[in-house]
Amino acid sequence: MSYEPKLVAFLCNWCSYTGADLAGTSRTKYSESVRIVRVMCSGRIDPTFVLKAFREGADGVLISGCHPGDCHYHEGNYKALRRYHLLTPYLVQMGIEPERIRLEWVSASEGNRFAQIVDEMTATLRTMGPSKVQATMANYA
Amino acid sequence: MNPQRIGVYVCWCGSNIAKIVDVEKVARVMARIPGVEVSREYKYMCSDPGQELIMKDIKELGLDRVVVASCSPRMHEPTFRKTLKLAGLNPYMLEMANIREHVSWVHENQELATAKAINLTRAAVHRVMVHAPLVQHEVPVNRATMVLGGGITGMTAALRIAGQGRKVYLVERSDELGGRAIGVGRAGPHMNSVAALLDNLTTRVNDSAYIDVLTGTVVGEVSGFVGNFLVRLANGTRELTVGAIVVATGTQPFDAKKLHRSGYGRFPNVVTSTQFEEMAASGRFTTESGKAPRRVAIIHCVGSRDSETHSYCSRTCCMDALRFSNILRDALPDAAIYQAYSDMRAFGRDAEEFYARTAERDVTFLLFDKLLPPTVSEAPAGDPYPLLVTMDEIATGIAIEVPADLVVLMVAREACSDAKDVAKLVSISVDKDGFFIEKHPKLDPAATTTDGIYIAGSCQGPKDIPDCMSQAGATAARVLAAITMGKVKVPATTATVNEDLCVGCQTCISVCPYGAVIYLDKHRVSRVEEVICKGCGTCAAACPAGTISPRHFTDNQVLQQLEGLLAAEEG
Amino acid sequence: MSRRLDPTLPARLREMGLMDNSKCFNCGHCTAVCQLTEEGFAYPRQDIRMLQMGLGDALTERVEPWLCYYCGDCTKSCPRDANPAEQMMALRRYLTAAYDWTGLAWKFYTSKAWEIGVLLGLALIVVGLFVVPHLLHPGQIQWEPLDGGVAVSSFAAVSWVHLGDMVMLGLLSFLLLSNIFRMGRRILGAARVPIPITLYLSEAWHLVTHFATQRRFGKCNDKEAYWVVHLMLMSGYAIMFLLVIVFLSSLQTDVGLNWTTLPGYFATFALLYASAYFLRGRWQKSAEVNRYSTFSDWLFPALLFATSLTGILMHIFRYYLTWPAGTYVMYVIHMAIVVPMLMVEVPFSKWSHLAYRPFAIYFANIRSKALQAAQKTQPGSLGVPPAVSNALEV
Amino acid sequence: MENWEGSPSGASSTARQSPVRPETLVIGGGIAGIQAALEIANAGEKVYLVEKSGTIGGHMAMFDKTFPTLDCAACILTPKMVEIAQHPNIDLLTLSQVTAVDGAPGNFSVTVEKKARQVTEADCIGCGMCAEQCPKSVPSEFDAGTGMRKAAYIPFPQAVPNKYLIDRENCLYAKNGKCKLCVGACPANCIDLDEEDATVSIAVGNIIVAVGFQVFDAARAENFGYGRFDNVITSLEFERLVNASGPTGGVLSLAVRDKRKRRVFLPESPKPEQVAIIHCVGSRDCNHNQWCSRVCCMYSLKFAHLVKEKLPDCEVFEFYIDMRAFGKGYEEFYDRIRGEGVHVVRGRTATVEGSGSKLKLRTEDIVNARLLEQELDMVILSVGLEPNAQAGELARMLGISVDHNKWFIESSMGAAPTETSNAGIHLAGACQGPKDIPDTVAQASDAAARVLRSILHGRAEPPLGSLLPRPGTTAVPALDQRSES
Repeated sequence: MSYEPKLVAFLCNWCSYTGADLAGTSRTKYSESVRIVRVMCSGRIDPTFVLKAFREGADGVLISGCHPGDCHYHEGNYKALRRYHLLTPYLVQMGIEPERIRLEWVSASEGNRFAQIVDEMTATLRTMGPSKVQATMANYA
Repeated sequence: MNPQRIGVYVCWCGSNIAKIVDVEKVARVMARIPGVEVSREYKYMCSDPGQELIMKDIKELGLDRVVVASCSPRMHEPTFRKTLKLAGLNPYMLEMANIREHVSWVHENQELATAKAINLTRAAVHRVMVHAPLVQHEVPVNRATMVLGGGITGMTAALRIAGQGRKVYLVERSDELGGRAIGVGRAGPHMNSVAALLDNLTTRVNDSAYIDVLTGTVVGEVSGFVGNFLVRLANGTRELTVGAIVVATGTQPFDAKKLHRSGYGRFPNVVTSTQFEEMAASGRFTTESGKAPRRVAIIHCVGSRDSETHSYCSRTCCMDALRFSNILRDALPDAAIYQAYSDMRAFGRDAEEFYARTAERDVTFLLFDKLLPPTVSEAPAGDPYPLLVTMDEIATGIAIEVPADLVVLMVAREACSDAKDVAKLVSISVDKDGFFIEKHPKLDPAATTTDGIYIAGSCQGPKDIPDCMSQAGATAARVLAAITMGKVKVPATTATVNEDLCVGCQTCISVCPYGAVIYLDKHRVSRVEEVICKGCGTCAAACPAGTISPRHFTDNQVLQQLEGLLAAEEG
Repeated sequence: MSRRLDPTLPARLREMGLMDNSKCFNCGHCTAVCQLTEEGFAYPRQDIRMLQMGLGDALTERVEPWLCYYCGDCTKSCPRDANPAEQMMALRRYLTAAYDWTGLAWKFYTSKAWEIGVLLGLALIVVGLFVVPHLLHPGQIQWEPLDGGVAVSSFAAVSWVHLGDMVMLGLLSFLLLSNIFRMGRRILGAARVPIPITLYLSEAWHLVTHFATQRRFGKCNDKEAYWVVHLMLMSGYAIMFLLVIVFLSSLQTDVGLNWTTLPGYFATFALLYASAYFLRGRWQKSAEVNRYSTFSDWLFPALLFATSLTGILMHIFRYYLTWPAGTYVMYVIHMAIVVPMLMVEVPFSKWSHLAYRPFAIYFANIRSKALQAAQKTQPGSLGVPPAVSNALEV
Repeated sequence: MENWEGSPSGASSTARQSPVRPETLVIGGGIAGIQAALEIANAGEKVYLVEKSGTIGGHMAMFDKTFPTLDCAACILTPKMVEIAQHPNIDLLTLSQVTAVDGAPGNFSVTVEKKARQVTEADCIGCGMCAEQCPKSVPSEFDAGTGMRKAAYIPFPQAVPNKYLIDRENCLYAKNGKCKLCVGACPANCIDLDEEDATVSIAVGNIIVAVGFQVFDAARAENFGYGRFDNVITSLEFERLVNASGPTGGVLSLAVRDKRKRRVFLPESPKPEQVAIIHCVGSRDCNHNQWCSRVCCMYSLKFAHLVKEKLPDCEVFEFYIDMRAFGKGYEEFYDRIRGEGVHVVRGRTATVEGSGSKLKLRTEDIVNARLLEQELDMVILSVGLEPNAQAGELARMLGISVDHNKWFIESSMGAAPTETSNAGIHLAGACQGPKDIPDTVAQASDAAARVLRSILHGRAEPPLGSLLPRPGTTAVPALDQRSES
């Protein structure tokens, strides 16, 4: 069986998670690699969640929230954006390629878009091969 | 730690899930996880027999946690929480794994789909292990209400709310009720008598035994939260306790002096729409020289739709200008009446028809580009008329000058100069133009992000009388609902601070969009006003010490979920 | 240079029979439906706006009102029922009056009394001119029929009639051309650039063809029939004009038919048919153009019809009944209709449109070409009116 | 004795004294009806929400984004729809219509005709097997005809109730007694093709009319060629075409003809390169509707933005008479669109003609006094709003008034927009005249407030209109307010 990457997706409850549900109700097919974690707001996503995901063996992490201006809590998604920019260089230092983490806006009506993003990212991860970081991080611990 | 007793229930959803996911296998794998007491699959978990099954297990096997692997929690979480509740379990001891929308409906490879379903369900099991029972608090609601602003909007809101046991304090800064509507004779395409409406409202407000009219009064300070606000009036010591506050402070007219080109303040025969209303009320239309005007030019968008003053449209001026034309035509059958406009915004019911009928009364319309508004200047000596309005008439492409002996400026309506102070007072926010920001521009135009504080009328953005009254009524609906319920529910999934660990850095306070976190100087720690918190968890993500976290979405719960999600394949 | 608005203009046009000028809210629908609107000549929307605003002065610089042939498409589909076509008709009346230095056109359009009065006055003079000399010098009239004819010249000497024709021709030409000159001055003046003399000549040919054929007419929707009749009318005029002015001696012989008879018949038929056609149209209000008819709209075809009719009767009396008395009387009546008609209609009223239209096109094209030339030499130097990008398609 | 306002005397003491039932009927399940129902239900009072079609959501559910904030309509509407479905105080009657109303304010007895869904709501699990098997496909109302649906269908994925239904007009079994494929396919066997329509009668104290609007039939304005040219589309069709859940998954592409010569929109079809948006189609036009439809200018600007967003190289034209951007943030939105390179042209389009594969329209650009003959491959007609077809009949049934255009009219023009001449009947939303979403929502909540008051006081609130003098007398020719009721 070919290598199947593990992609963890943190989705906000109001837009992206609903969008993923819509992909389901409209039977849009996408890669099995993605495993979804629901949070109330993308602003809730703590850097440690991302690190934990990599440490537990995720090959990639997708963070997704409402489009700018649509945030159910006004500006949580902007906070997520800021943290994303702070986090990525740090991850790179730890030997995690920037392609392994991605921030995307997916609205509740963009089921297709969600599926498309997942497939794109899976393809990238497949070409990159498994993340070595699990081992590295183990040393840190 | 006490051994947990978890029940796992995997749903077939007919063939919707079972067709792709090997539900038996999922159930089998879950059964092996320590702490899982029972793991079953069933055709329709959401159906009554399905729910019966869960309740039976809870009672007979003494389950303390439940995982349902079926459809999206957005569909059936309320259903199964109810199930737990009925079985005497705290509803928050439930976790759902979404193996329909996120697995069977989007994947085709049965093997991979099953593996994923197992991961998701295991994640749910791991998560539910660290779930804690939550209780939904309720706070009592004070039945009194304060309405800020005694214009048509404020009075309407007061009248809609006030009644037996529902006191309303109507606070008006000036000494009389009526606000901007005072002196306005008629309004709208049907020339309704505003005076009559005002008189009707004022009488009813003054007569009402349930409305306490406080004119000449300013609010000094507001503290508290939804259902229980404490209002200190600036004048003297009086304090009001209210459950809700309706802000209806309206607008103020734009000062045309700020626009040199308008000629206002420089030429006596240039008047604002406000002054024209007074003329109309007096019924005497005269120029400075005391004669009746023979050529009147009405200029639209003075201070509106203009980058150097206000970029927004004041919404009501176009209809006012048309109304003015009719008033003038009634009074001065032979006068030439010009309207310099940029877009004729006659959008209300019967407004377009009113525009057409006005045109038929020999009113001449002149079109200008909003970037090149008309200029009012003094006519050269010897001209029969004292003023000249010059503009590029873009419908003819001709630069024209309009001799006039009376110029009426349709001045913008702008947020009151002290709008920001009012906003701070009740902790709501203002937009770039100083208008109060509603909770949601589409679906919640009368509420604000601060529970218990409502906005109505033009203080939220310029409006005509019917729209103001609608919004006033909208605020009343919320207030009445809260009062009849007697209490407001506080969501259980709010954030809490572990005050022992809090270092008092106040990062949480800076990131909270609702100002729900307060700082206790005495203890040097933050504390969450649960009544205000919406449980978004932004604070938790920001807290450097990891001491603040939203219930039901704690770091631990998410981390546990991740471990389950990514645990190595088995069986 | 900016223009002043004149609030009295709409009222003045209403005096000239315009129903209502207030309904238009200036959406441009009319211009876009018009089949004749073309690059550089967009109408009627802008002209109506200028009318509403009271830019009469600027209007006299516009040729567009003359480019409209009243097919009525704009009026049929106007979203405000503002009747743009009628506004353009009113503007043509206004311009006719504006270009007329005598002020008579204005009088005729605004007062029936004036128009009828002048017609009757002229008629009396004509009658007088025929009757008075014979009262002073009786016995010259020959009451006996000749063989196959009537001695018309004994009643009205060809030389005298010819002289009268010449005088009238001169007078009419002077009035019409002086007004058209004023029109040209306004239109070409608006270009505010020097007009090369050569243009006047190079464009002259179009003037002739347009005058003869009014061919832009044909571009209107379903107006072909209308246009053919107009063409008929024009040919009728032309032939009669030649016969009366150049070949009067052959036309007015005392005995027998001659070569002038056939063209004469055709011309007469053409005029009779055309005038009848227009009268019928106005009566039935069939086409848009006929929905509103002012007095002057009626008068012209009516007089034309009467002219042809009396001409025919005289002809019958003269050659087929050889009845001198009848012939002479009918001759006078005929003249008493045709002379006033021409005097009033040609320079001041309906008929002048036939001259104004081709001249408007002529001037417009000269102006366009002049502006184009100027643009080449100093680009972007042009103010009002907006630069016309190309000449009217012909 | 005090009256409902607690004033010792005054006009309002004329208030009707009949006791008021606590239940409320809301007619119409669009955003107005939803808002009103929730406001009342959240105050703990019982609401019957009657909706003609198979789902609530109304027109708003069809929209892609909403102006001027451009937040997606579904994201903000569907949570409210779900709230309706799960609300303990709300009885939702879909496929239902009010057929008779008797009684007085405070105590109406209402008869409702409930068309058979032929799918047992309680048992349907929304799996869609029935639709998969159903052999009959027809144009989807929800997709404004741009896509197809089966005779067994669910209007759209987030429909509420989230249950399938069988449309008897097109069901083969209903036609010729054969087929029944859906019955076999249903895993929950909840399909009953012989289910009969039912008549429900309910007793309520107040009625809120929120039946909304219908759009102008673009085919009536022949000069724009709707129906003659495939790529002349209406605003509703466009909303579906750019919607991620629409027939093309949000890909804006040109219409093509399929094997069966039907007009279809496919994501892979060629994309438009020039698009024109024509304002005031059927509005501000004495040949059709004289009134201004209030929302078209803004949604047209929104369209321009959406086209640019999807196809940045596409040339977009807006043809308008007056740009009516009057609401909060609207003018700024207008400025923004003009900054996005959209050709915003002042001038009413006269005709749209076909020229080969392209379309060609004629408009005067009045600011430059030039005739534009623009080549295009897609024309969007911003059709106006019209009163709901049933408005007149409903008004007669309820004994309230509509104006000469068939819009419901309030008892006091320009004062209290929710009040009718009948103290127990209230207006909400676009059925009282075109409105955008915020204005609709505000009015719906206002209506709810009046209902709550009347319940609280056990008495119907006297219409403000009855306390005001007639509309002012002035030399301006009074608008025709002949009410037909």
